[in-house]
Amino acid sequence: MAADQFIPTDPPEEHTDDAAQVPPIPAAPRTPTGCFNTRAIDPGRIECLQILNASGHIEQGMDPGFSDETLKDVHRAMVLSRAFDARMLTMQRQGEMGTFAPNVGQEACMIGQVWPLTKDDWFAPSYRSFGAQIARGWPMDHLMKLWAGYHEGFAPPPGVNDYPFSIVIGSQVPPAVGTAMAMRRAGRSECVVVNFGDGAFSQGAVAESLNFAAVDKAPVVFVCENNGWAISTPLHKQTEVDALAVRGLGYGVPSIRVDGNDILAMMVAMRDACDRARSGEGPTLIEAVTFRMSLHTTADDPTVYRDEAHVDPWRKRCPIARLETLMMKQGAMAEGDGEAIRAECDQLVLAARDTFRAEAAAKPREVFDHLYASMPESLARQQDEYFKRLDRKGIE
Amino acid sequence: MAADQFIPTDPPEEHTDDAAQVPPIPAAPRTPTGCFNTRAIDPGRIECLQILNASGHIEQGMDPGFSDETLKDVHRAMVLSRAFDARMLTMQRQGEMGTFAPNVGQEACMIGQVWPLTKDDWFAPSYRSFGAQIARGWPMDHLMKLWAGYHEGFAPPPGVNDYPFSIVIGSQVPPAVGTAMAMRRAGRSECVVVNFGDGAFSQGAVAESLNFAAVDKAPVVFVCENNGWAISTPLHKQTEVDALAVRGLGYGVPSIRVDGNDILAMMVAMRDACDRARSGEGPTLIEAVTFRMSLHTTADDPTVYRDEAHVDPWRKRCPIARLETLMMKQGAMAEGDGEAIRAECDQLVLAARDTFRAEAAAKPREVFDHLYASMPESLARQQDEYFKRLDRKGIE
Amino acid sequence: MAQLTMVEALNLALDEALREDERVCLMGQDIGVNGGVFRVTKDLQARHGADRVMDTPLAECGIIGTAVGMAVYGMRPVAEIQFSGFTMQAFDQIEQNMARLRNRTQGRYPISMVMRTPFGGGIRAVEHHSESREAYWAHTPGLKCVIPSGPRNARALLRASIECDDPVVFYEPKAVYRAFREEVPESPETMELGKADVFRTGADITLISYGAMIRPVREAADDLADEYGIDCECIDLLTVSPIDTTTLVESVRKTGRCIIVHEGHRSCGIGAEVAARITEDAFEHLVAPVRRLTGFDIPFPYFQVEQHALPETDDIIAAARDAMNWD
Amino acid sequence: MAQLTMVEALNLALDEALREDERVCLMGQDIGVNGGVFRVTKDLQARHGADRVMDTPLAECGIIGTAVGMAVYGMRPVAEIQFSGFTMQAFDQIEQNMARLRNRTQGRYPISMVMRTPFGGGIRAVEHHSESREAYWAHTPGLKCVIPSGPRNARALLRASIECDDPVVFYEPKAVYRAFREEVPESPETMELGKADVFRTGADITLISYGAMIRPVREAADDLADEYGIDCECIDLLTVSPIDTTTLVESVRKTGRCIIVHEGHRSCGIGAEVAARITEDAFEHLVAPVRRLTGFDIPFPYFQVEQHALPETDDIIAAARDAMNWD
Ligand SMILES: Cc1ncc(C[n+]2csc(CCOP(=O)(O)OP(=O)(O)O)c2C)c(N)n1
Ligand SMILES: Cc1ncc(C[n+]2csc(CCOP(=O)(O)OP(=O)(O)O)c2C)c(N)n1
Ligand SMILES: [Mg+2]
Ligand SMILES: [Mg+2]
Repeated sequence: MAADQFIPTDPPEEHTDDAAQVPPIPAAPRTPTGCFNTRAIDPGRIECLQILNASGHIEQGMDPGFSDETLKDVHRAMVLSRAFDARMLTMQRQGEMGTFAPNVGQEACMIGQVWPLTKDDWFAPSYRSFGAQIARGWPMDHLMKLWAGYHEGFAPPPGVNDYPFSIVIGSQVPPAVGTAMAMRRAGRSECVVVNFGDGAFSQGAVAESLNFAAVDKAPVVFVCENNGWAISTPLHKQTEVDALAVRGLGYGVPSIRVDGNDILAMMVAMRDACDRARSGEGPTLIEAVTFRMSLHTTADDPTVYRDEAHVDPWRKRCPIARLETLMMKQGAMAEGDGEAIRAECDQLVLAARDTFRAEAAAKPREVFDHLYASMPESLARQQDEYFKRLDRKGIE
Repeated sequence: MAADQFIPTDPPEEHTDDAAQVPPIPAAPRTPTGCFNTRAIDPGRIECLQILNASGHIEQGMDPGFSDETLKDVHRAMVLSRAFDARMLTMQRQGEMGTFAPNVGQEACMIGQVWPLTKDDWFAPSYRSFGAQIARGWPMDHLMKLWAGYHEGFAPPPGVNDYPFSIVIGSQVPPAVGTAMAMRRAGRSECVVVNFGDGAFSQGAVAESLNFAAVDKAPVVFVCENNGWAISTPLHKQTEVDALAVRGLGYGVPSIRVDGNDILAMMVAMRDACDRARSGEGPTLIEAVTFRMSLHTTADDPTVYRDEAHVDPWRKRCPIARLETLMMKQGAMAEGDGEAIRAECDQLVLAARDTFRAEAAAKPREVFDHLYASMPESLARQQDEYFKRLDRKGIE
Repeated sequence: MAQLTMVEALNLALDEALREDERVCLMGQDIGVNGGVFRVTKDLQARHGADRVMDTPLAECGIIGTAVGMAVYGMRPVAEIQFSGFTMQAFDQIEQNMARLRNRTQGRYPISMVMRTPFGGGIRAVEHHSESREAYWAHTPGLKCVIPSGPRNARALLRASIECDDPVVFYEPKAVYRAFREEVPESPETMELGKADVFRTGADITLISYGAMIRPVREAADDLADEYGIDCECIDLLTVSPIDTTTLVESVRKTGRCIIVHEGHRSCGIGAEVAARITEDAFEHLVAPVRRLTGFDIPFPYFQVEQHALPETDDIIAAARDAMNWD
Repeated sequence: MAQLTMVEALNLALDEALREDERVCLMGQDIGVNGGVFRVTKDLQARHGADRVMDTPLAECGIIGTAVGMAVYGMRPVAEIQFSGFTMQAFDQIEQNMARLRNRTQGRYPISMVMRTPFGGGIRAVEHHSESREAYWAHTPGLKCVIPSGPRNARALLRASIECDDPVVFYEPKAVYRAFREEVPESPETMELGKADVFRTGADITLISYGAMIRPVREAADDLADEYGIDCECIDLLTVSPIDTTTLVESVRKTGRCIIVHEGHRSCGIGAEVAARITEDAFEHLVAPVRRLTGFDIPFPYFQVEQHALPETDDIIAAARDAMNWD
């Protein structure tokens, strides 16, 4: 007997015999067409935010009214991120860096997500978030140490509250929620922003985190940077849903999609989400839709698995160019300013490289130093053994 | 600056400058009221199914037309489950059983979820699903062995395809999906039903499973038996959402709520979901809304954490009584039949207990037997040591 | 002074910590109104509020992961995992963050947290409820693993673990939870972590153990003295990671013989490590090889047959007599 | 005969298995079009289809859990975890189902599956990409853990692991992936699991190792013979769980001295187990305690300083000379 044999012909009756305390289980609407013929939820109903459209114009009536100074700040941060990115690729190719994960094209997500944060707030980045890390106060030479395999690079610099980035996909998310839970208990109006990718969203730990944040009303903003790819895995192999934001709703976390190449939309959405968090309204999920323009990492060769044709349309959506169009139009930028800022940022990156080169030094004798607050005796014995080894090899 | 300062005053323009291949990111509807002022998804839109209402009447126009024989079968299975339940509690109190988890009140979920399954299909139960296990062909004496701490009890009986129940919450779900993935690859039209609780739905493994099933179009039906409690944790501390079914949609799994105390609704929903699975349409999530009437387990004392007042309204919703009302009305049952069936079921359980008592025997010499297909030499040496120990203690 | 069970002593330690240090908070499944399935957190939510004694959703990875994040912010969370078998669900957060975040941040974020969880067999529980996997923690750099054996040291060690600036896996031998009562002083007590306790001195053989196995070891030592004139030195490790090698080696240098007794699986277990260390450092004093009397390399047997898979008093006696006759 | 790298040899073994046994399937992140991040599964999806060589979502617990379920149905899945550091995400499914479901069902559902994953340091990778946690698997009853050391045995052992009726953790020493080429015969080859390989016989001292450490051990043995006249017997464990105790003990009974070399952490590591077993079974033949030359009990250091945290040839030489002078 098929499902449609029991299609109701009339609207169902209301029940009147349930006690008041019985949860409203068989509430309307009941399906008129069998159980599964309709998807009850239409992902299109997830709200989407774009303010600055792909041609650099503000959608009618949506101008958030950011000052020229603000636009200049975020613009410069985006340009700096891209300059760092390019230099790191070169340094990697020249053998000066380990594996590196570029974020070119994702600068609006990067900068927009940390823009509303104060020093007291926290940011938990993933490995591709270095643009945001720079904006949060991580010196570029410090980040170079990190990518070049020096332990010091992972220590948050003085005055910066943030987590170091997470290498294990998704593993930064539960601690980020925990930090937010601690903030709420401390009664401070601070918040945490945690970044993860479309691939990372498949990790059960991320789902658990949404749930913990929701039930605790933790002041955390989840930023899922959906760049369409997880190494070679395109979104449609990663998940059946089109909008990852839908997932937040399954855990009671208000969720929204944002055009991740639109810095204004990112700033506005993030500011609202952070305000919500700070005022005790709990977590928010922001799906920032963007695109991974370049390699997954320098160890990756995307030509093996994706067609450049997929990338091309996104070139037109460059978040920096889009912002520049707006700034030119509203006079926040003049002809030639772009070049000047780029040159200046390149210089900053080169200066950071010089500092990095001058300072970075392998410290093999420190690898036991930071594991425990006080080193257990048996570990100290291993350290002795290790030091003797270094002595024998003539290593400082 | 607050969110509402950028409320658009006009409907947004359509963009025309995006290349065709650009994913439809900033698609309408954009919010007219700030980012987060509306919950985009209304959990009420999840479909809900009830056929047999709490007074035992079929909702107008929804009669699935099950034959008297079918109703008698499922009724009997429900009564048998309850008889087993009661006897197990007694046996536990008398020291003959280990910790036991009653399912009284959840019989419609239990029986309804396995009713559409054939011998070739698979069922992956949780620890509270013994009613379903009996219906699937697990002899009751076998289940008694299981609960009494004998290894044999966990081995699926010959001819039964199922998983033994899972003690670790949620851990049965990924393998159940894997079995469904294997079925699809084998080209068989079989399906898997996997059962888990409202608490279990907080496990990341369950979220990962929904995603794997969706992308693989695996023939699996997820049954989340939402009985309102996970030990002492009520649903509202477990999650912020009212309808757990919403969660499935975040992974692209069609989802529905069903009145879990309505055997007809369970049968219909499960049959449809299994049909979907068998015909290649992929997974379905069914949230069966019911109530844990009794103890979490015999190790639990619910008076510590919940008010009997929460339980009372549910007494009226007894799934067996509700079905009996219908059966009486439609002549599938006559005055006195209920008593007779209950007595018969009690006898069956007592007979099973006798078999259990006659057969159950601790076999300490077998604990090494089934770990590996062929026992490694070093393990055999440990077994020798263990046998010598038993010899010394005079244990067979 | 009060005569307390281990459960009561742990409850006392938690209550004290909550009272004395506002950074301390508890989290776990059913630890609030219900007081935990073993009642270790009984009444603490009523006393300290639901924000400090939190019932969490049913997700261990979420529990440990968020506890780490609270510790990063400066709190001192004590997270309960209902049974040690379910720590597997949190393994990623334990290994990747709890154990390593301090090291990763070069000491910037100490992870001062405790993961409490009942372990071991002997209570006729179902599968996954009798695990003894302390060797996993001992093999995970960055963690400490502390195992009390009675009410008094349970209370003192738990306080010390909460005060410790490093992450501690506090492994509670559930077979001891209500097995006996012991005098526990009124005023707060702590004990140094990482120090073994020589609770009986002797000349002939060293018996090393911890947790619920201390009882049969003690009984065996008594019987061995009374019936066979074998004089045992008995050591309770109390911390299985880091191991107090010095105390162990000193003892075996004196006795020349050693048995290590534990419930956990043998291969790569604590016994392997203890045997290796003692052999390394006391080789010339050893009269017989260190003997391991441990759980076998099989899943913990179901409760009808679990008893004899655990080392019992007579097994220890037999092993000690064997060791005395070794040649 | 072809000269293959280990990556190519593994690819060959997988291709053969897919061709010869329709129950075999592969699953993992990026193993399809991309051929895996190390290219071990290169071209296999094109050859065998996306249903048999599956790209999975980014969730290790999901990968191992669903692979178990496929094995239950009678398939023989070979699941790749991209780096062994990420097996932590799947620990629950490994310990609770992969290792135990056969036992739980009294043999009714054998779990014939392989979890392949690259392990170890030496390739200048970032944190969590150089883990050596074979001791976790050795401490988990129900698993086997196989570790090849060169292209030829990698191919033979992988075939044997896929054919094995028990779950195998196949731990691939990624430092060896492209380190050298070796003759690999045309026709399929397998090797017995659980058998160590005495690849050099000698009278003075036994060097035990596995994986990427075999190279420095071999070099050290050569140098020790040439420069110091020390005659090493060298053993490649190949299977670290179960350990081939018999072969080890036989050797040490002959040589009286032993060093075990591995990358993994020391405490409760494979070295502890090997040392304990050898001491138990060859005590009277031991001239010196078994020496452990292993990774330290710290997270694997970042790549600027990783090199000296790994045992190198000269460290093995120094340890062997020490052992020869032991008193
Ligand atoms: C737990 C875990 N599994 C696998 C990996 C290997 N890995 C590194 S990056 C990556 C893809 C991540 O994709 P996504 O989350 O979308 O972030 P994106 O790289 O696009 O920024 C994978 C699989 C990892 N680092 N951690
Ligand atoms: C991974 C794991 N964590 C904790 C437990 C302990 N435990 C057993 S049953 C249970 C509650 C389960 O609730 P739910 O999933 O709603 O199922 P129900 O008991 O209501 O049928 C808990 C926490 C467990 N068995 N496994
Ligand atoms: Mg991505
Ligand atoms: Mg429940």
